[in-house]
Amino acid sequence: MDGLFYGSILYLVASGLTLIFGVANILNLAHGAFYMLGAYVAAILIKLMIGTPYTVIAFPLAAVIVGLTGIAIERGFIKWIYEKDYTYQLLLTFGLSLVLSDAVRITFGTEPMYVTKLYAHAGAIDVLGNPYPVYNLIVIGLAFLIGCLLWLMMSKTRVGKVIRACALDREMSEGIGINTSRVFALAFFIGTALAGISGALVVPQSAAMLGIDADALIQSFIVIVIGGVGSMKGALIGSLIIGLIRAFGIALFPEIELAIAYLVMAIVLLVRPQGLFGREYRAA
Amino acid sequence: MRVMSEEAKISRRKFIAGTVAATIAGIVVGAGGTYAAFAGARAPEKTVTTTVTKTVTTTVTAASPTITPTGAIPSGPIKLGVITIFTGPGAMLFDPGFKALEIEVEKINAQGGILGRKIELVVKDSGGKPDVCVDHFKRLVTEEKVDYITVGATSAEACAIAPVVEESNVLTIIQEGTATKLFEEVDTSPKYVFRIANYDALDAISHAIAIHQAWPDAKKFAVIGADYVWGHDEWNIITTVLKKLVPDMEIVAEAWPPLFSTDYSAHISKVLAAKPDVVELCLWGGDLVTCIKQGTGYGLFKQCRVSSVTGGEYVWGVGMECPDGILCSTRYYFLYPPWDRWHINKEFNEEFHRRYPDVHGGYPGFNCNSAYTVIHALKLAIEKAYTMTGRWPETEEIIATMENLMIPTPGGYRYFRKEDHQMLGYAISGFTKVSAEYGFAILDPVWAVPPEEMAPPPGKKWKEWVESW
Amino acid sequence: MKAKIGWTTNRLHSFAGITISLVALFCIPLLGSSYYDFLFSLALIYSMWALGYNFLLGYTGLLSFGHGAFFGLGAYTVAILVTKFSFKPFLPVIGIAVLATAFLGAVIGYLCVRYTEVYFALLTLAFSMFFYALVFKLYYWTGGSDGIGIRPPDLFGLRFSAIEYPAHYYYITLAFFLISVYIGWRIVNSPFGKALQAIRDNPLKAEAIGIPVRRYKWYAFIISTAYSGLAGALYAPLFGHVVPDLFHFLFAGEVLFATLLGGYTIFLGPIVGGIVFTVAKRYITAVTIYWPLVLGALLVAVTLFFPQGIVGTTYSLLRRKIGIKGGE
Amino acid sequence: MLSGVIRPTHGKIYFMNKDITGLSPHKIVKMGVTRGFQLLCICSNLTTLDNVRIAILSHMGRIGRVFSPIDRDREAYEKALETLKTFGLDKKRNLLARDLPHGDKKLLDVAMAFALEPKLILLDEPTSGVSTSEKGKIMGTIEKVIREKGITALIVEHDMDVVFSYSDRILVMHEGRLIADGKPEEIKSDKKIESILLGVG
Repeated sequence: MDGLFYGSILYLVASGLTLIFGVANILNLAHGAFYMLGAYVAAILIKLMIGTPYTVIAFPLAAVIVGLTGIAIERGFIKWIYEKDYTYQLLLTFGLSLVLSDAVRITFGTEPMYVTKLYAHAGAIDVLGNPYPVYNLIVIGLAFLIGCLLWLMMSKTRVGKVIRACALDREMSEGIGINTSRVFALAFFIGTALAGISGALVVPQSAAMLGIDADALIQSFIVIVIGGVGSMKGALIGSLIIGLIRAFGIALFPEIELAIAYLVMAIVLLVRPQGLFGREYRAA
Repeated sequence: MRVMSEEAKISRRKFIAGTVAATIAGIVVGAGGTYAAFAGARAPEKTVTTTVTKTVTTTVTAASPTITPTGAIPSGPIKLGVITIFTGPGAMLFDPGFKALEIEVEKINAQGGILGRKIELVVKDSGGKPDVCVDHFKRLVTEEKVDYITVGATSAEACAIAPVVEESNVLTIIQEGTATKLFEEVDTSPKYVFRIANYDALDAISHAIAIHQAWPDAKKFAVIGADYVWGHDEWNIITTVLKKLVPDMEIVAEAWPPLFSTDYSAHISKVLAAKPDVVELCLWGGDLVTCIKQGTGYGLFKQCRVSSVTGGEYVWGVGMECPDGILCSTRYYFLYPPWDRWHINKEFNEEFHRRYPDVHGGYPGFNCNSAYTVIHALKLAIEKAYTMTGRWPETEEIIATMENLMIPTPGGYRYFRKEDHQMLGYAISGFTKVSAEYGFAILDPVWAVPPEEMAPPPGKKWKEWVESW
Repeated sequence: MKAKIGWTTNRLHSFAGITISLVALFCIPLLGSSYYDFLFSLALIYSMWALGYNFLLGYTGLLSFGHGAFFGLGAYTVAILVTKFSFKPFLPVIGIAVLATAFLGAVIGYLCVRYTEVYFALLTLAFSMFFYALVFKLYYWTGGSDGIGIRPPDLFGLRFSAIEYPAHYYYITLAFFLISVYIGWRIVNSPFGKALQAIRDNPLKAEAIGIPVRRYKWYAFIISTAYSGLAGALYAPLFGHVVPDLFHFLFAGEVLFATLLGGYTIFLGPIVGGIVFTVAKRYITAVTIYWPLVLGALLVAVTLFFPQGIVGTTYSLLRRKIGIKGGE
Repeated sequence: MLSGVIRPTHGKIYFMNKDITGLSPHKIVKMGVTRGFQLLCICSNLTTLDNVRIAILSHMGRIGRVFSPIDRDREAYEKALETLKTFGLDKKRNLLARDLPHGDKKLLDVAMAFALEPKLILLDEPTSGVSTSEKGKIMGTIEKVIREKGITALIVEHDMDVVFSYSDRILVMHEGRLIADGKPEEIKSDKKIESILLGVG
């Protein structure tokens, strides 16, 4: 149960990261910063709306705002380096992550932002004789729902097909008249919005604070590597695995819980670099 | 051992009585004039723009300085180097402290500065990184030629910088940097290094005593602690002390989340499964807030008693939902000594609240008290040394004066111990109780442990001392 | 300019360039500021680090996020030897640190070089974070998050301290720096160095002309980790304190930045990049509290507008203006 | 598959009576099998000279020298120059390979294969992407060198003009099967093959 909640949040962050990688072939090192931005924006919005029935809107709104920032960043910077060497892509997003997270600090200050009421008002229910927070259940449900929606969108709709076509072969898709540039922007919107909403969902039970970006980024790296870089299904399984490793690690071998996750990541990369659900890895 | 533990079991009432005496003494001295000068409220000034090098130059020439200088005083401002943390997660701890420092510097400058010299702050951000901190220190000493330095530092930074300080002969006052090993191992006979905040061992020892006093029947203890040196050290000291006080105590569970985690559910579950009497939350900042929030969801506070070694000001973040009855300790508490009995504290809080109603819950935290103490300790020491030398005192003379100097701070009287340059102050403990007036949980009742009760004697390591009880 | 020996027309230029930069480097302590001695010692250390790093990035085309770990390993080896074992002779301490790092580099590298591009980057990241977690946890040996404070080791009985006699330390660093540059230059211009460049340009072709690609990548990895270890080993006494942050992949980002800033396609690039990066970073952090923003923006600007880095861009300009020939 | 880049799923490969199945590419090169590529395959950021020189050094077993400057190896230099001369590239030896015209790049690719002094050379469409006028020049150069040195060359080619004008023996493959094996004249006159060739192109 504990692992499930952590895994849900992780799934949302990681699926955004993996979507962007799958479509645009960019490993977005600024993803953690978008997650942090989502947390801060949500904290502000919830504070403004708290007590009104509109509070619920704060979450999707935060996601949209982060997504729009994502598009702006993509159009402004990342767009120019799709054709370039992967070195530049990593460096650019690395630089962007520094800029973004510092911009968050300058805009929102160094104090953590707390949101009260929401988490406590959701209350707790009894699970096997132990109380379990309802809010966690809501988040798990929501992550599941978003996961389903993503899957539906990717497999059933025209947009999804276009996105998948782009992911498979960029030049070919251009050849058959798809505006890949627009598709990439869309991928960035969805991807960063996913980071944004996961940041937002963390706020009521935690806080929007500086420093959560690096952790989110590296955890989702582990997830997508285990699941397979670029695979949405992989992100789901990967986050579940990490959630479980963490829950059991804390209970059974707390001393090396952190190291275990990295070790699993390294082993998966060594044994099966394409991840559990990734596309075939080509050793160039 | 028996003797000390008898002494250690001081009743809550005795603590309060002790502090009342101290505060009354404080008021007498305080009324003596040092602080009368800024009794009148001033209109809040605009924050100095946080740019490159912050130069605080307030041109208001207000009330006359306390001492009129007659001897040789260098012209030009005093350059005080400030290395503190504005970026990264550590910023939440030190940014409010810097604001408090700015307020006090403005105030002192408005009164004509120290012996007529204005104070100019040369500010650097270390981001909590020891290498950057050391780098800034060297630059401040050799390039920018500052007179004195204060460092708002993490433990790692303090340990990294102390040896450098001792070799560069510049008076340096460390605000927090509360690693126990700083004066126990790294810098055993400090000359130029002073430290303001009660260090970790004092926090932990006083907190352990408070836990035992509050819940003498508790035998089974568990911890959720931040997984870095500080968390492990605190818990180690707390349990060592508790073992002395409750010989048949046992540690039933330990959970160590990394710093800045956002999810504590697995840790809380693990600890609850062990059915402890008391759960210690060795966390600070947003971590503590998050853990308390999630603990509520998991029924942590219904199933066992909870304490936190740093609690005090961080429970503000939980707002009105904070459970009552968490035993919190802290190095300085904004309501203690009570405002009606210790007007420095009232002044300090009101000024801070007026200027920064949104920063850090609107009231100063322990680092703000440290920052206040830095500048006033410097001022008092320089002025006192001046009365003896008749000229601007050398650094060594200031240091000699500062050792054993009694300094009135918002948190009551504090003094530097001559032997290890560690300032000793009251440790505050109390139970949380939500307050509609403030909009968050305050400590009520709140009491203080005087340093004599919890500080190892100079030159003695905490472990030897506690073992000798 | 050193890189262009071989073209007789440019011999003079190269000779002048080398002489000027050597004289400049020797003269830094004459500025009389112990801060500059310190700063440039650090700059040279970063230079060495970047130079070694470039064996992978520039010459073999592999981007590693794990070189912080090797830097940290060098630094921690020195710190642990000096504090825990009281083993203080300077040169052996540095030597052991380099060997230890190269050994670990050989093990990690053996596992990593089978992969390319993003997978290689991610794998090195995973290993470096694994070591980060270990260093964080092995409190007894590493001091956990507080790190280890070290007193500087001895050199030929000469006690030096990074604070009191920074000029000594500067010259020691400079000596190591010059040796590293010389060795690096020899390697780059050797058949092996060319083979690495062939691997970077076209691994398929390299294999087709009989170069054992994976083994050579592995060698390059080991060389670059040895350089990282040396840089780390020299870093520890300079600061007198080491912390686990050195192992973090964000720290490895600094060497990546430095290498790119100088220009990774040219031998001289990372050397200049290391110096410029260090001085610029220290300057920026000293003058503004918005330094992450400024540094990030700088990185973005370099990536977008000067992908060839300082040296690369200068070369292109020179080539266009006065017709200096030759690349690499 | 022959050169070892792709491992065969089944079957065995023999070269000069030795089983080379599954050997790594650089070992196969040591045995005297080299290849040129269909798509351009040169090291574009090295000079033309260095491209050939590393191939020569690799063949001489000196590529692993870590510490001696490449310029000091006169022998390798002379050999490289000689190879470049053979292919008419010696004038352009200090240009970066990426700055060469396309035809020269193809030649350089083949030159690198030759520098290894192979017994068998595999060339995959050596003239792909080259204008018709240049094709003759490239093939002419290649043929001249092969015949001079007595190297066996296995060339895969779709361009029938090229195939018929330069080959000694032609193997025709269709849909993965070998359908004919013979001298150019025999193949040319075979009606069945002609229909397939015309049909398939």
